[in-house]
Amino acid sequence: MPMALFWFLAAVSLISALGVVLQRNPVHCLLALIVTLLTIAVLFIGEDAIVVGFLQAIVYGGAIMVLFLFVIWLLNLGAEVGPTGHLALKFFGTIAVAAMAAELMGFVLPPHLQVKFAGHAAGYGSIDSLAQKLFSEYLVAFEVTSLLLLIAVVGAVALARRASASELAERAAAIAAQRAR
Amino acid sequence: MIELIAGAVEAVLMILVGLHLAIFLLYFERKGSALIQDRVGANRASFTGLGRRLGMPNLGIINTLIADPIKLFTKEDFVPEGADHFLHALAPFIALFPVLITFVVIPFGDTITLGGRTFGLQATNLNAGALYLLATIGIGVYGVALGGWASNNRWALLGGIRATAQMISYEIAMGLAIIAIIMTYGSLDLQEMVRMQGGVWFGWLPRWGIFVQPLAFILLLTAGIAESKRVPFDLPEGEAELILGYMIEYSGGKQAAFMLTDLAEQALIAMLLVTFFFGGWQVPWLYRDGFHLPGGAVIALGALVVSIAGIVAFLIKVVIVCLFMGLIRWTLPRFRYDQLMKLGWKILVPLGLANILITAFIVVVAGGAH
Amino acid sequence: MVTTVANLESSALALILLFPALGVLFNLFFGARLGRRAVNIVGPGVMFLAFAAATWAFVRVLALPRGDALTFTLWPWIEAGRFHVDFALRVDALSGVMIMIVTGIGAFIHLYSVGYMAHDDDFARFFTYMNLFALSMLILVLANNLLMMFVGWEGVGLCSYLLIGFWYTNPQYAYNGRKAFIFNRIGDAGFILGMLTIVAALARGGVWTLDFTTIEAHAGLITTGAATAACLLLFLGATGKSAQIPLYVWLPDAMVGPTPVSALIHAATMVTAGVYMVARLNFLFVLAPDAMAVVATVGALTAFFAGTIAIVQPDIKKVLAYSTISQLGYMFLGVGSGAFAAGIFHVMTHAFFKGLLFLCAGSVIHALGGEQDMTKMGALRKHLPITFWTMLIATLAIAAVPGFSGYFSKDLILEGAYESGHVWLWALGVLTAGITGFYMFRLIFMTFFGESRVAPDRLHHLHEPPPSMTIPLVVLAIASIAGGWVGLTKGLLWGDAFARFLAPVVGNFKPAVEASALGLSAVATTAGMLGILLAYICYIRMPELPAIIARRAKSLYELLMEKYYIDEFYNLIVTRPLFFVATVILNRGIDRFAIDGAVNGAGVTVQAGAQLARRSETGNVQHYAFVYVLGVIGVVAYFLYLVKH
Amino acid sequence: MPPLTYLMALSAAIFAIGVLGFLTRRNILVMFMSVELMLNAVNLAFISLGSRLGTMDGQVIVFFVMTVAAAEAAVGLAIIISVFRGRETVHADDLTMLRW
Repeated sequence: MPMALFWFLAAVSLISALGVVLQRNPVHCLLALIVTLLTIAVLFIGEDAIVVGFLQAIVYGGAIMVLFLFVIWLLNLGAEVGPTGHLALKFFGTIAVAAMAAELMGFVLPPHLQVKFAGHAAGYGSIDSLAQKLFSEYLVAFEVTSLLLLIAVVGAVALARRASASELAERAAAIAAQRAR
Repeated sequence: MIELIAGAVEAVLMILVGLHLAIFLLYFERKGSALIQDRVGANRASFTGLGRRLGMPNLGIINTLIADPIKLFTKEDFVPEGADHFLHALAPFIALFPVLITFVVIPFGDTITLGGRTFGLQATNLNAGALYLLATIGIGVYGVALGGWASNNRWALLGGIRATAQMISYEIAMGLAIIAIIMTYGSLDLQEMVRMQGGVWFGWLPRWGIFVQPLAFILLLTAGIAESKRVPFDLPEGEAELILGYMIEYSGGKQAAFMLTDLAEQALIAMLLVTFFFGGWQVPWLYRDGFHLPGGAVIALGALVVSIAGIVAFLIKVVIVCLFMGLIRWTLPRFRYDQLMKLGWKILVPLGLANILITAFIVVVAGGAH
Repeated sequence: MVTTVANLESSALALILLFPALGVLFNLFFGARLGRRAVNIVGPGVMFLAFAAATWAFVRVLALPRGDALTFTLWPWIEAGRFHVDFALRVDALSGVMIMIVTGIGAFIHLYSVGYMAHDDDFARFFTYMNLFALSMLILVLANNLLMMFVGWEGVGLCSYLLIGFWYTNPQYAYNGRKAFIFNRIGDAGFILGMLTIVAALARGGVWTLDFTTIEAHAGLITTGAATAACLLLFLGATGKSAQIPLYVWLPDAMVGPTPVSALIHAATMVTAGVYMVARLNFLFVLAPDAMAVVATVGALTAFFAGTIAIVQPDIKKVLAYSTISQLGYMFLGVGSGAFAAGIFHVMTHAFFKGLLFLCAGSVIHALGGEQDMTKMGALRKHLPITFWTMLIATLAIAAVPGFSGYFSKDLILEGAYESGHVWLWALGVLTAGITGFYMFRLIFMTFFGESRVAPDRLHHLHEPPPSMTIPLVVLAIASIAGGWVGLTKGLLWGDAFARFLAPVVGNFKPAVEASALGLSAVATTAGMLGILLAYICYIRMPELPAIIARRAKSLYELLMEKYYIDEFYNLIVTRPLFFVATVILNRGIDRFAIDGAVNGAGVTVQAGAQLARRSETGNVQHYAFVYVLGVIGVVAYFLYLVKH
Repeated sequence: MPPLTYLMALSAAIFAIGVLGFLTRRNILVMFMSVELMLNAVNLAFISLGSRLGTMDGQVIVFFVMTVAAAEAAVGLAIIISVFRGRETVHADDLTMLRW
């Protein structure tokens, strides 16, 4: 990957990442997040992680973010108005994050991370090599993950299932009691 | 450097082909539907009466291909009150862009030798082309979704939701079909897939993908039509219920972009079908040195002729598939939404999984197509 | 030495246990649901089936070569290292006699209960307990090892608690149930220690068992000291279960249970367990002459003291209760003197006549609508003829009038006592025989003769009980007469057939002194007759005489009336100090002050701390995340430090 | 190819931005998005390191992270929906029932 492209992608990903955090409207945040994800996908491909890069675009961009979009619609979320959250938390949180970022930079910036790199072997990052790993060394993890997905789907349906009329009445009563307190 | 330029030229060419196909489809939508429905169709506009003088007064080419675009692009760009201006403007292009950039991976010919240089007739030879397809098609959802949301209109949002749900549902079926195809060819590279479809079985039957993956063809055709939101899967637009759905608040060029997206997507699907199942640019019995007919006769041809014959064959095939899809469009009535979802999740997805299972079994036992 | 017959047919022994067990389950789970009719059939029915099975087993034992036994191992029970115990059944001459008593008399008492409990709503629970009681006693009797016997031993203790406190809504009754249970527990502790002593004594010789036959085979390994200790400990258990001095006080209080329960406890089950256990372990007891002497002495003293208390009691059931204690004393006198067969013989005859006496008393009480005070009875002879005649037979039997069953067995016991050399104990036994005659006829005279002192409102209510109650009376009356004839004095007609039958199992003792059986018998019979005559004088001829004597010997009278103040004595030396320790030292001192203080103090401290700490728990996930990030900063800083150095 | 350091620095920066979003945004949906941001930053680090070490393990792990993220999104969003149904809010500082 040419350095120019890297700088461009880095800039786009950072700006869009900040966009996730700083924008008020959740849909805009989501859009910024999608942009970040896609630039990161391109960075993956630039690192010869071709399959994973495309998978990132397909799975994250094509599926997970759509889910987010649906939920935003479902909850009919608008932009946040006025100063939101605890200002003190924001203040100290920002300081803490800055400190953490500085520390992380202290980790990655010094020259000890300079690895001698002479290019990849043929087939690196291809679907074949990924499959070789997945279905040999990581087979158990792979199968367990498939099970996890199944469980997650069942769990999501169970959680988001529309409640019956009686259940709804029950919940309404509970909310009323809570409010009354 | 020259490869890069050639690639760029090819990419532009391919996108133009796609767009032109889309416009052709638009025309077919007017005139072809009239033919099928025994109507006259667009026939009014005429350029200095030329057509009439030539004895073809009713083709309506000028209406569709010149007058309509001019009208569309000169219309007021209306943005409803309370809409999200930025996203409202962005959405059509988010929809169109992924479709257009997908054209660049479609191989439209083998190689061509010009002035001693050999160029591959594929704008970008991505060796993970199939994944690229899925990725771009997946991204295309957001145009529709955000367009519907940004319009600040209930019908538009409803249309957007419908479109999004429909598209991600059928993306699954589409992905499953493409996985089966990938397994058959053992490659993610589209050009390689097409090359594998050269040659014959039994001395006469072209080695086209449709003969090994008929189920995947049906799946991809269905899912592809649904993906492009054309009839009978045009519920997101559903004029009668949703008055054009997510496009309701769009006018002028933005609306044209949306329409173009659907049409271009249809062209794209046609190209994919041709690439996967009808041998792409392969002409039956034509090899690099000419025709080897089943009877044993050989017709020698020059390399350039063979290359051009490939390109032409590709275009002809694509047009035929497009026409076939048009036939479907004007033959089948629209689905109900629950039927749509049932078809997607309860029929196509299980069929796709079964297809993968069977394909895997055959590939393991008998080896792939290569 | 007893040999063993184990074959497939012996598996039918399990039926003896199976029937009551099924009855328990049926009554427990379906009794209340299916109603009184079903329970009335199943409750006694299973007992009659068990009786049939027991009869079959007994006949088989009779047919076996002398000394053989039927055995059946149900399953291996405990395997712990070299220690091994089977859940196994064994029927030989001794246990054969016992199962006949338990199932036979038990069955008739169950039948009697159908009538007696006809007006109680809790019939299902009652029959559940009754079946369980019989089942426990059968386990005790059929056991082929001490541990399994202990299961039954505990089982009868539990059931006595359940049944004495059957009418638990009355706090006094529930209290008496607990009292029985606790006194039994004291005895049980002795039993456990006795068992362990035997195991320890045998283990030293390399034998790990509690099997009766194996213990007997290796009895030589047990030293006299160990045998004495084990016997005394086991006898402590027996005093609890069989109501001997010093643990007898629960038995009179047990009278608050339904009368069939009293009959079951006194006649067929429970109290005879101690005697049975001593007889079963006779090979062990003969190794410890000192322990035998203790058993005999305790038995004779108990017989005498209980008899004296019975003289003055006004409550009909209390009199019978003390008479039971007294008769049990005879049995222990018998087994303690080495006349094991005589003891068991008395167990059998006593079961007949005491069961009958209780059932008769029950029918009197039933007829009087719950009245138990003899001073409010009298002249019932005409109203309750069947009850009167059967009770008279039983009384003649218990008073050892020649020809009735009690005469034969008591005679053999006294003969055994004399032959063992305990002349003083023999004399005490003879004296008690006289007392027995006196108080038993006092009971008869006060209840059935003389002036009617029945409360007028109860007179019209007087009636002979239903057949389900009278049939057992008649059957037991016949048994009370005939039951004794199986064991005559040596040399007369068929002689002591009963003792010869039991001899292979219990004939381990050689008499020390030869005596003239007829002479001894004449002395004892004379004493009994004198007692009866005295009762006749006091309660028929001169009814005012008892009151005069009571006035004259006021302190003696009160001493007897208050049962020698034994309950008060125990209260003073055991209960009070225990209560003091419990309430003052343990409760107030340790529990409330030290433990509660520490616990509450800890709680208060934690609570106060938590009140402060909970401020940090805002429930806002971002606050937690913030703290988390601080932690991350710390950890990263540490790693950064590691990298740099 | 860009030096590893740059890639790692980019990864760290995106991660920090994600943490910032999680700490300061009120909307749990946006907080969730911030979590995804962090996950992606870590993914980038995995890919970069794996690439420079010439091993596929980094990519495999990213594959698993994506799968888990999909599962997490499904369940997490379902939770958010049911929370919204019950409480009619998606603001983190209103959802404090689990305190004390």
